[in-house]
Amino acid sequence: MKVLYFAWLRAKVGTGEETVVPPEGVADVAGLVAWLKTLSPGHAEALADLKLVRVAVNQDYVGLDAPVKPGDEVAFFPPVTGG
Amino acid sequence: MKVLYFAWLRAKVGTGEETVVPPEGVADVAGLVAWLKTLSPGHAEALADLKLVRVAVNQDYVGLDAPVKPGDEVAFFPPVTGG
Amino acid sequence: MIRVQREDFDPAAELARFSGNGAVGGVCMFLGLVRDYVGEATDRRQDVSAMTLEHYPGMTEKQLEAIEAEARRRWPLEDALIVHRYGRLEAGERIVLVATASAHREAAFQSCHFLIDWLKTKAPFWKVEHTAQGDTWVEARDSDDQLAARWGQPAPDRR
Amino acid sequence: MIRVQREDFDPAAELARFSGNGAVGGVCMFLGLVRDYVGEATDRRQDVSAMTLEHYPGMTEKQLEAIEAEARRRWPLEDALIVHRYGRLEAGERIVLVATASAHREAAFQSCHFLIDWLKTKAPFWKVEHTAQGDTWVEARDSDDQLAARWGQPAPDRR
Repeated sequence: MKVLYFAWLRAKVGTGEETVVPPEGVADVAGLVAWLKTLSPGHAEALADLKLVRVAVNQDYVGLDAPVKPGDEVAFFPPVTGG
Repeated sequence: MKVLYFAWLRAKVGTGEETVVPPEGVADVAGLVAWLKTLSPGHAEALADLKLVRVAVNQDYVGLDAPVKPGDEVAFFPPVTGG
Repeated sequence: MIRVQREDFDPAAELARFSGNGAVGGVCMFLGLVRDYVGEATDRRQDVSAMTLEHYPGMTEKQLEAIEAEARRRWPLEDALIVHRYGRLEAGERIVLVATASAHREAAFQSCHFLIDWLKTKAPFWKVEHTAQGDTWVEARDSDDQLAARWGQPAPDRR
Repeated sequence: MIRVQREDFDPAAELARFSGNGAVGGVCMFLGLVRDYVGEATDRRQDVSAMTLEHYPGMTEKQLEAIEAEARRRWPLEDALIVHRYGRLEAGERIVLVATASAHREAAFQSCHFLIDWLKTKAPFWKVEHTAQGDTWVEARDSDDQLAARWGQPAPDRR
Protein backbone atom coordinates (compact mmCIF):
# COMPACT_ATOMS: atom_id res chain seq x y z
CA MET A 1 0.00 0.00 0.00
CA LYS A 2 1.36 3.43 -0.95
CA VAL A 3 0.78 6.26 1.53
CA LEU A 4 1.31 9.90 0.52
CA TYR A 5 1.57 13.03 2.68
CA PHE A 6 1.32 16.61 1.43
CA ALA A 7 1.99 20.13 2.71
CA TRP A 8 2.57 20.35 6.49
CA LEU A 9 1.70 16.67 6.98
CA ARG A 10 4.67 15.78 4.80
CA ALA A 11 6.91 18.00 6.91
CA LYS A 12 5.72 16.40 10.16
CA VAL A 13 5.96 12.81 8.95
CA GLY A 14 9.34 13.54 7.39
CA THR A 15 8.56 11.97 4.03
CA GLY A 16 6.10 12.53 1.20
CA GLU A 17 5.65 8.89 0.29
CA GLU A 18 6.11 5.52 1.91
CA THR A 19 5.18 1.94 1.12
CA VAL A 20 3.61 0.19 4.08
CA VAL A 21 2.23 -3.25 4.87
CA PRO A 22 -0.41 -2.76 7.57
CA PRO A 23 -1.38 -5.72 9.79
CA GLU A 24 -4.30 -7.83 8.63
CA GLY A 25 -6.91 -6.19 10.84
CA VAL A 26 -6.56 -2.80 9.08
CA ALA A 27 -9.55 -2.61 6.73
CA ASP A 28 -10.58 1.05 6.58
CA VAL A 29 -9.07 4.53 6.72
CA ALA A 30 -9.71 4.89 10.44
CA GLY A 31 -7.86 1.64 11.12
CA LEU A 32 -5.00 2.66 8.87
CA VAL A 33 -4.65 6.00 10.64
CA ALA A 34 -4.55 4.32 14.05
CA TRP A 35 -1.79 2.01 12.87
CA LEU A 36 0.21 4.72 11.05
CA LYS A 37 0.29 6.77 14.26
CA THR A 38 2.27 3.98 15.92
CA LEU A 39 5.05 4.18 13.35
CA SER A 40 6.78 7.33 14.67
CA PRO A 41 6.20 10.48 16.75
CA GLY A 42 6.06 12.40 13.45
CA HIS A 43 3.24 10.22 12.14
CA ALA A 44 1.42 10.58 15.44
CA GLU A 45 1.71 14.36 15.34
CA ALA A 46 0.67 14.69 11.68
CA LEU A 47 -2.44 12.57 12.21
CA ALA A 48 -3.29 13.76 15.73
CA ASP A 49 -6.27 15.94 14.75
CA LEU A 50 -8.22 14.45 11.87
CA LYS A 51 -10.46 17.54 11.63
CA LEU A 52 -7.44 19.16 9.95
CA VAL A 53 -6.78 16.27 7.60
CA ARG A 54 -8.37 15.24 4.31
CA VAL A 55 -8.05 11.72 2.92
CA ALA A 56 -8.07 10.40 -0.63
CA VAL A 57 -8.02 6.74 -1.64
CA ASN A 58 -6.91 6.14 -5.20
CA GLN A 59 -7.20 9.91 -5.80
CA ASP A 60 -10.84 10.26 -4.71
CA TYR A 61 -11.89 12.05 -1.54
CA VAL A 62 -13.17 9.60 1.07
CA GLY A 63 -14.33 9.53 4.67
CA LEU A 64 -12.75 7.68 7.61
CA ASP A 65 -15.01 4.67 7.07
CA ALA A 66 -13.81 4.05 3.52
CA PRO A 67 -12.23 0.61 2.95
CA VAL A 68 -8.54 0.28 2.19
CA LYS A 69 -6.78 -2.75 0.78
CA PRO A 70 -3.31 -3.78 -0.42
CA GLY A 71 -2.37 -1.95 -3.63
CA ASP A 72 -4.36 1.18 -2.76
CA GLU A 73 -2.85 4.66 -2.91
CA VAL A 74 -3.87 6.52 0.25
CA ALA A 75 -3.12 10.24 0.64
CA PHE A 76 -3.33 12.50 3.70
CA PHE A 77 -3.27 16.27 3.36
CA PRO A 78 -4.69 19.51 4.76
CA PRO A 79 -7.71 21.28 3.24
CA VAL A 80 -6.70 22.54 -0.18
CA THR A 81 -5.67 26.14 -0.88
CA GLY A 82 -5.15 26.39 -4.62
CA GLY A 83 -6.71 28.76 -7.14
CA MET B 1 -34.70 72.27 -28.52
CA LYS B 2 -32.93 69.35 -30.17
CA VAL B 3 -34.91 66.12 -30.52
CA LEU B 4 -33.17 62.82 -31.36
CA TYR B 5 -34.63 59.50 -32.51
CA PHE B 6 -32.82 56.16 -32.53
CA ALA B 7 -33.30 52.67 -33.98
CA TRP B 8 -36.81 52.00 -35.30
CA LEU B 9 -38.14 55.33 -34.02
CA ARG B 10 -35.69 57.08 -36.34
CA ALA B 11 -36.93 54.98 -39.25
CA LYS B 12 -40.58 55.81 -38.52
CA VAL B 13 -40.02 59.54 -37.97
CA GLY B 14 -37.80 59.70 -41.07
CA THR B 15 -34.94 61.57 -39.39
CA GLY B 16 -32.53 61.02 -36.54
CA GLU B 17 -32.39 64.61 -35.38
CA GLU B 18 -34.50 67.73 -35.63
CA THR B 19 -34.55 71.15 -34.04
CA VAL B 20 -37.99 72.13 -32.85
CA VAL B 21 -39.62 75.08 -31.13
CA PRO B 22 -42.59 73.71 -29.19
CA PRO B 23 -45.46 76.06 -28.27
CA GLU B 24 -45.22 77.77 -24.89
CA GLY B 25 -47.53 75.39 -23.06
CA VAL B 26 -45.14 72.45 -23.55
CA ALA B 27 -43.31 72.07 -20.22
CA ASP B 28 -42.70 68.36 -19.74
CA VAL B 29 -41.93 65.22 -21.74
CA ALA B 30 -45.59 64.20 -21.92
CA GLY B 31 -46.53 67.60 -23.37
CA LEU B 32 -43.65 67.45 -25.83
CA VAL B 33 -44.69 63.99 -27.02
CA ALA B 34 -48.30 65.11 -27.53
CA TRP B 35 -47.12 68.03 -29.62
CA LEU B 36 -44.51 66.05 -31.62
CA LYS B 37 -47.22 63.56 -32.62
CA THR B 38 -49.02 66.36 -34.46
CA LEU B 39 -46.02 67.06 -36.69
CA SER B 40 -46.42 64.11 -39.09
CA PRO B 41 -47.97 60.64 -39.40
CA GLY B 42 -44.43 59.26 -38.90
CA HIS B 43 -44.05 61.09 -35.58
CA ALA B 44 -47.50 59.90 -34.53
CA GLU B 45 -46.65 56.30 -35.35
CA ALA B 46 -43.23 56.35 -33.67
CA LEU B 47 -44.65 57.77 -30.45
CA ALA B 48 -47.99 55.91 -30.50
CA ASP B 49 -47.14 53.42 -27.75
CA LEU B 50 -44.96 54.94 -25.07
CA LYS B 51 -44.54 51.59 -23.33
CA LEU B 52 -42.10 50.82 -26.17
CA VAL B 53 -40.24 54.10 -25.88
CA ARG B 54 -37.52 55.32 -23.53
CA VAL B 55 -36.75 59.00 -23.06
CA ALA B 56 -33.58 60.83 -22.14
CA VAL B 57 -33.24 64.54 -21.43
CA ASN B 58 -29.71 65.85 -21.71
CA GLN B 59 -28.50 62.22 -21.86
CA ASP B 60 -30.13 61.09 -18.60
CA TYR B 61 -33.04 58.68 -18.48
CA VAL B 62 -36.25 60.43 -17.40
CA GLY B 63 -39.96 59.73 -16.99
CA LEU B 64 -42.84 61.36 -18.83
CA ASP B 65 -43.28 63.96 -16.10
CA ALA B 66 -39.74 65.33 -16.45
CA PRO B 67 -39.54 69.02 -17.35
CA VAL B 68 -38.23 70.14 -20.74
CA LYS B 69 -37.11 73.62 -21.69
CA PRO B 70 -35.54 75.39 -24.68
CA GLY B 71 -31.95 74.29 -25.20
CA ASP B 72 -32.56 70.76 -23.93
CA GLU B 73 -31.52 67.67 -25.88
CA VAL B 74 -34.40 65.21 -25.80
CA ALA B 75 -33.98 61.67 -27.16
CA PHE B 76 -36.56 58.97 -27.91
CA PHE B 77 -35.54 55.35 -28.44
CA PRO B 78 -36.54 51.74 -27.83
CA PRO B 79 -35.27 49.72 -24.85
CA VAL B 80 -31.56 49.22 -25.34
CA THR B 81 -30.05 46.01 -26.75
CA GLY B 82 -26.27 46.44 -26.53
CA GLY B 83 -23.69 44.26 -24.89
CA MET C 1 -11.92 53.32 -18.00
CA ILE C 2 -14.49 53.19 -20.74
CA ARG C 3 -14.10 53.29 -24.51
CA VAL C 4 -16.69 53.37 -27.29
CA GLN C 5 -15.23 52.69 -30.70
CA ARG C 6 -15.93 51.41 -34.18
CA GLU C 7 -12.67 49.49 -34.57
CA ASP C 8 -11.91 46.06 -33.15
CA PHE C 9 -9.99 45.66 -29.89
CA ASP C 10 -7.40 43.14 -28.74
CA PRO C 11 -8.46 41.39 -25.50
CA ALA C 12 -4.87 40.36 -24.88
CA ALA C 13 -3.58 43.91 -25.05
CA GLU C 14 -6.46 45.10 -22.86
CA LEU C 15 -5.74 42.40 -20.29
CA ALA C 16 -2.05 43.23 -20.19
CA ARG C 17 -2.90 46.47 -18.37
CA PHE C 18 -4.37 44.53 -15.46
CA SER C 19 -1.33 42.49 -14.48
CA GLY C 20 1.03 45.20 -13.34
CA ASN C 21 -0.44 45.91 -9.91
CA GLY C 22 0.76 43.74 -7.04
CA ALA C 23 -2.47 44.27 -5.09
CA VAL C 24 -4.46 42.40 -7.75
CA GLY C 25 -5.34 38.84 -6.82
CA GLY C 26 -8.05 38.26 -9.41
CA VAL C 27 -9.06 39.53 -12.82
CA CYS C 28 -12.46 38.73 -14.28
CA MET C 29 -13.22 39.36 -17.92
CA PHE C 30 -16.27 39.01 -20.10
CA LEU C 31 -16.10 39.08 -23.87
CA GLY C 32 -19.28 39.36 -25.95
CA LEU C 33 -19.24 38.13 -29.55
CA VAL C 34 -21.63 38.19 -32.52
CA ARG C 35 -23.24 34.75 -32.76
CA ASP C 36 -23.96 33.34 -36.19
CA TYR C 37 -27.58 32.48 -35.41
CA VAL C 38 -30.62 33.83 -33.59
CA GLY C 39 -33.42 31.85 -31.93
CA GLU C 40 -33.08 29.14 -29.33
CA ALA C 41 -34.61 25.94 -30.71
CA THR C 42 -32.38 24.38 -33.33
CA ASP C 43 -35.23 24.14 -35.85
CA ARG C 44 -36.10 27.82 -35.46
CA ARG C 45 -32.61 29.22 -35.80
CA GLN C 46 -31.88 31.77 -38.48
CA ASP C 47 -28.41 32.39 -39.76
CA VAL C 48 -27.10 35.83 -38.96
CA SER C 49 -24.52 37.12 -41.38
CA ALA C 50 -23.88 40.33 -39.48
CA MET C 51 -25.39 42.99 -37.24
CA THR C 52 -25.12 46.72 -36.96
CA LEU C 53 -24.88 48.42 -33.58
CA GLU C 54 -26.32 51.91 -33.43
CA HIS C 55 -25.59 54.05 -30.40
CA TYR C 56 -26.23 57.48 -28.94
CA PRO C 57 -22.88 59.26 -28.96
CA GLY C 58 -22.33 61.21 -25.78
CA MET C 59 -25.04 59.51 -23.76
CA THR C 60 -23.33 56.15 -24.27
CA GLU C 61 -20.11 57.39 -22.70
CA LYS C 62 -22.01 59.14 -19.91
CA GLN C 63 -23.95 56.00 -19.01
CA LEU C 64 -20.92 53.71 -19.18
CA GLU C 65 -18.97 56.07 -16.93
CA ALA C 66 -21.83 56.09 -14.45
CA ILE C 67 -21.98 52.29 -14.47
CA GLU C 68 -18.24 52.00 -13.91
CA ALA C 69 -18.42 54.52 -11.06
CA GLU C 70 -21.22 52.51 -9.44
CA ALA C 71 -19.14 49.33 -9.63
CA ARG C 72 -16.19 51.08 -8.00
CA ARG C 73 -18.50 52.29 -5.22
CA ARG C 74 -19.79 48.79 -4.57
CA TRP C 75 -16.56 46.76 -4.76
CA PRO C 76 -12.91 47.45 -3.93
CA LEU C 77 -11.53 47.49 -7.46
CA GLU C 78 -7.97 48.05 -8.53
CA ASP C 79 -9.08 48.53 -12.12
CA ALA C 80 -12.14 48.39 -14.36
CA LEU C 81 -12.53 48.55 -18.11
CA ILE C 82 -15.45 48.64 -20.53
CA VAL C 83 -14.82 48.62 -24.29
CA HIS C 84 -17.90 48.60 -26.53
CA ARG C 85 -17.99 48.71 -30.31
CA TYR C 86 -20.58 50.16 -32.67
CA GLY C 87 -21.15 49.96 -36.41
CA ARG C 88 -21.40 46.87 -38.60
CA LEU C 89 -20.07 43.63 -37.09
CA GLU C 90 -19.80 40.29 -38.86
CA ALA C 91 -20.60 36.97 -37.19
CA GLY C 92 -17.81 36.00 -34.80
CA GLU C 93 -16.62 39.55 -34.27
CA ARG C 94 -16.06 40.99 -30.81
CA ILE C 95 -18.73 43.39 -29.49
CA VAL C 96 -17.90 44.20 -25.91
CA LEU C 97 -15.23 43.58 -23.32
CA VAL C 98 -15.70 44.12 -19.60
CA ALA C 99 -12.87 43.48 -17.15
CA THR C 100 -12.32 44.12 -13.47
CA ALA C 101 -9.38 43.59 -11.15
CA SER C 102 -9.49 43.30 -7.39
CA ALA C 103 -7.51 41.88 -4.49
CA HIS C 104 -10.25 39.24 -4.18
CA ARG C 105 -11.75 36.93 -6.76
CA GLU C 106 -15.31 37.34 -5.51
CA ALA C 107 -15.18 41.12 -5.91
CA ALA C 108 -13.70 40.76 -9.39
CA PHE C 109 -16.40 38.29 -10.41
CA GLN C 110 -19.35 40.16 -8.99
CA SER C 111 -18.31 43.56 -10.30
CA CYS C 112 -17.66 42.22 -13.80
CA HIS C 113 -21.03 40.47 -13.80
CA PHE C 114 -22.69 43.63 -12.53
CA LEU C 115 -21.08 45.78 -15.22
CA ILE C 116 -22.30 43.65 -18.11
CA ASP C 117 -25.78 43.23 -16.61
CA TRP C 118 -26.24 46.97 -16.11
CA LEU C 119 -24.66 47.81 -19.43
CA LYS C 120 -27.17 45.54 -21.16
CA THR C 121 -30.13 47.53 -19.82
CA LYS C 122 -28.67 51.05 -19.55
CA ALA C 123 -26.13 51.78 -22.26
CA PRO C 124 -27.90 53.25 -25.32
CA PHE C 125 -27.00 50.72 -28.01
CA TRP C 126 -29.42 49.09 -30.43
CA LYS C 127 -28.76 46.04 -32.57
CA VAL C 128 -30.19 45.39 -35.99
CA GLU C 129 -29.55 41.86 -37.22
CA HIS C 130 -28.94 41.18 -40.90
CA THR C 131 -30.31 37.77 -41.91
CA ALA C 132 -31.29 36.21 -45.20
CA GLN C 133 -34.88 37.16 -44.30
CA GLY C 134 -34.00 40.83 -43.97
CA ASP C 135 -33.06 43.28 -41.24
CA THR C 136 -34.61 43.06 -37.79
CA TRP C 137 -34.23 45.34 -34.79
CA VAL C 138 -33.40 43.15 -31.83
CA GLU C 139 -36.00 43.40 -29.07
CA ALA C 140 -34.99 43.92 -25.46
CA ARG C 141 -35.46 40.81 -23.35
CA ASP C 142 -37.25 40.60 -20.03
CA SER C 143 -34.54 38.18 -18.89
CA ASP C 144 -31.99 40.98 -19.22
CA ASP C 145 -34.16 43.18 -17.00
CA GLN C 146 -34.31 40.44 -14.41
CA LEU C 147 -30.56 39.89 -14.53
CA ALA C 148 -29.98 43.61 -14.04
CA ALA C 149 -32.57 43.87 -11.26
CA ARG C 150 -30.81 41.30 -9.05
CA TRP C 151 -28.11 43.90 -8.42
CA GLY C 152 -30.54 45.86 -6.28
CA GLN C 153 -31.60 48.99 -8.06
CA PRO C 154 -33.93 48.65 -11.04
CA ALA C 155 -32.35 49.76 -14.25
CA PRO C 156 -33.63 53.31 -14.87
CA ASP C 157 -34.02 52.46 -18.54
CA ARG C 158 -37.03 50.32 -17.70
CA ARG C 159 -38.81 52.23 -14.96
CA MET D 1 -9.67 21.05 -21.29
CA ILE D 2 -7.47 21.10 -18.23
CA ARG D 3 -3.74 21.65 -17.87
CA VAL D 4 -1.48 21.51 -14.82
CA GLN D 5 1.94 22.93 -15.44
CA ARG D 6 4.95 24.57 -13.88
CA GLU D 7 5.55 27.07 -16.67
CA ASP D 8 3.68 30.34 -17.16
CA PHE D 9 0.79 30.60 -19.62
CA ASP D 10 -0.34 33.35 -21.97
CA PRO D 11 -3.97 34.38 -21.32
CA ALA D 12 -4.15 35.93 -24.78
CA ALA D 13 -3.12 32.74 -26.53
CA GLU D 14 -5.52 30.74 -24.35
CA LEU D 15 -8.36 33.12 -25.17
CA ALA D 16 -7.69 32.97 -28.88
CA ARG D 17 -9.00 29.39 -28.91
CA PHE D 18 -12.42 30.59 -27.77
CA SER D 19 -13.20 32.95 -30.60
CA GLY D 20 -13.37 30.59 -33.52
CA ASN D 21 -16.82 29.10 -32.92
CA GLY D 22 -19.79 31.00 -34.35
CA ALA D 23 -22.13 29.61 -31.69
CA VAL D 24 -20.24 31.47 -28.94
CA GLY D 25 -21.94 34.64 -27.74
CA GLY D 26 -20.02 35.11 -24.50
CA VAL D 27 -16.66 34.20 -23.03
CA CYS D 28 -15.98 34.56 -19.32
CA MET D 29 -12.48 34.34 -17.95
CA PHE D 30 -10.95 34.47 -14.50
CA LEU D 31 -7.27 34.98 -13.91
CA GLY D 32 -5.76 34.47 -10.46
CA LEU D 33 -2.50 36.18 -9.58
CA VAL D 34 -0.02 36.13 -6.69
CA ARG D 35 -0.68 39.22 -4.57
CA ASP D 36 2.23 40.98 -2.97
CA TYR D 37 0.69 41.02 0.50
CA VAL D 38 -1.36 38.86 2.86
CA GLY D 39 -3.79 39.99 5.54
CA GLU D 40 -6.73 42.30 5.12
CA ALA D 41 -6.25 45.31 7.37
CA THR D 42 -3.63 47.64 5.97
CA ASP D 43 -1.73 47.75 9.27
CA ARG D 44 -1.58 43.94 9.50
CA ARG D 45 -0.39 43.30 5.95
CA GLN D 46 2.80 41.37 5.38
CA ASP D 47 4.75 41.62 2.20
CA VAL D 48 4.84 38.40 0.24
CA SER D 49 7.87 37.97 -1.96
CA ALA D 50 6.71 34.66 -3.46
CA MET D 51 4.79 31.48 -2.83
CA THR D 52 5.21 27.84 -3.70
CA LEU D 53 2.29 25.75 -4.85
CA GLU D 54 2.54 22.07 -4.03
CA HIS D 55 0.11 19.68 -5.68
CA TYR D 56 -0.80 15.99 -5.86
CA PRO D 57 0.11 14.89 -9.39
CA GLY D 58 -2.52 12.62 -10.83
CA MET D 59 -5.25 13.49 -8.37
CA THR D 60 -5.07 17.13 -9.40
CA GLU D 61 -5.80 16.27 -13.02
CA LYS D 62 -8.51 13.82 -12.01
CA GLN D 63 -10.28 16.39 -9.82
CA LEU D 64 -10.00 19.18 -12.39
CA GLU D 65 -11.41 16.92 -15.09
CA ALA D 66 -14.31 15.99 -12.81
CA ILE D 67 -15.00 19.68 -12.10
CA GLU D 68 -14.94 20.56 -15.78
CA ALA D 69 -17.28 17.66 -16.56
CA GLU D 70 -19.68 18.84 -13.86
CA ALA D 71 -19.72 22.36 -15.37
CA ARG D 72 -20.47 20.95 -18.80
CA ARG D 73 -23.34 18.93 -17.32
CA ARG D 74 -24.84 22.02 -15.69
CA TRP D 75 -24.46 24.59 -18.46
CA PRO D 76 -24.50 24.46 -22.27
CA LEU D 77 -20.83 25.19 -22.89
CA GLU D 78 -19.07 25.46 -26.22
CA ASP D 79 -15.71 25.34 -24.47
CA ALA D 80 -14.10 25.25 -21.06
CA LEU D 81 -10.51 25.58 -19.94
CA ILE D 82 -8.67 25.32 -16.65
CA VAL D 83 -4.93 26.01 -16.49
CA HIS D 84 -3.28 25.81 -13.07
CA ARG D 85 0.38 26.24 -12.26
CA TYR D 86 2.47 24.71 -9.49
CA GLY D 87 5.96 25.36 -8.17
CA ARG D 88 7.46 28.65 -7.04
CA LEU D 89 5.63 31.81 -8.12
CA GLU D 90 6.80 35.37 -7.52
CA ALA D 91 4.44 38.20 -6.57
CA GLY D 92 2.45 39.32 -9.61
CA GLU D 93 2.77 35.98 -11.41
CA ARG D 94 -0.22 34.15 -12.85
CA ILE D 95 -1.51 31.16 -10.87
CA VAL D 96 -4.69 29.99 -12.52
CA LEU D 97 -6.85 30.68 -15.55
CA VAL D 98 -10.43 29.53 -15.91
CA ALA D 99 -12.41 30.30 -19.05
CA THR D 100 -15.78 29.24 -20.41
CA ALA D 101 -17.60 29.94 -23.67
CA SER D 102 -21.32 29.64 -24.27
CA ALA D 103 -24.02 30.95 -26.56
CA HIS D 104 -25.27 32.96 -23.59
CA ARG D 105 -23.45 35.30 -21.25
CA GLU D 106 -25.19 34.08 -18.11
CA ALA D 107 -24.12 30.49 -18.74
CA ALA D 108 -20.56 31.65 -19.41
CA PHE D 109 -20.48 33.71 -16.20
CA GLN D 110 -22.03 31.15 -13.92
CA SER D 111 -19.97 28.22 -15.18
CA CYS D 112 -16.70 30.16 -14.90
CA HIS D 113 -17.61 31.25 -11.38
CA PHE D 114 -18.56 27.69 -10.49
CA LEU D 115 -15.29 26.30 -11.83
CA ILE D 116 -13.07 28.56 -9.74
CA ASP D 117 -15.23 28.12 -6.62
CA TRP D 118 -15.11 24.34 -6.82
CA LEU D 119 -11.47 24.29 -7.82
CA LYS D 120 -10.64 26.30 -4.69
CA THR D 121 -12.10 23.63 -2.41
CA LYS D 122 -11.47 20.43 -4.41
CA ALA D 123 -8.27 20.58 -6.44
CA PRO D 124 -5.36 19.29 -4.33
CA PHE D 125 -3.06 22.31 -4.28
CA TRP D 126 -1.42 23.82 -1.20
CA LYS D 127 0.22 27.22 -0.96
CA VAL D 128 3.17 28.07 1.21
CA GLU D 129 3.83 31.81 1.36
CA HIS D 130 7.37 33.13 1.62
CA THR D 131 7.52 36.33 3.65
CA ALA D 132 10.23 38.18 5.51
CA GLN D 133 8.92 36.46 8.66
CA GLY D 134 9.41 33.00 7.16
CA ASP D 135 7.37 30.40 5.35
CA THR D 136 3.73 29.80 6.21
CA TRP D 137 1.31 27.21 4.92
CA VAL D 138 -1.83 29.06 3.81
CA GLU D 139 -4.91 27.93 5.74
CA ALA D 140 -8.13 27.08 3.95
CA ARG D 141 -10.80 29.71 4.45
CA ASP D 142 -14.37 29.09 5.56
CA SER D 143 -15.44 31.76 3.07
CA ASP D 144 -14.17 29.56 0.24
CA ASP D 145 -16.28 26.69 1.56
CA GLN D 146 -19.32 28.94 1.61
CA LEU D 147 -18.67 30.18 -1.91
CA ALA D 148 -18.37 26.59 -3.13
CA ALA D 149 -21.44 25.47 -1.22
CA ARG D 150 -23.75 27.93 -2.98
CA TRP D 151 -23.42 25.82 -6.12
CA GLY D 152 -25.52 23.17 -4.49
CA GLN D 153 -23.41 20.19 -3.57
CA PRO D 154 -20.98 20.50 -0.68
CA ALA D 155 -17.38 20.18 -1.71
CA PRO D 156 -16.38 16.60 -0.86
CA ASP D 157 -13.05 17.91 0.35
CA ARG D 158 -14.80 19.35 3.41
CA ARG D 159 -17.44 16.80 4.29
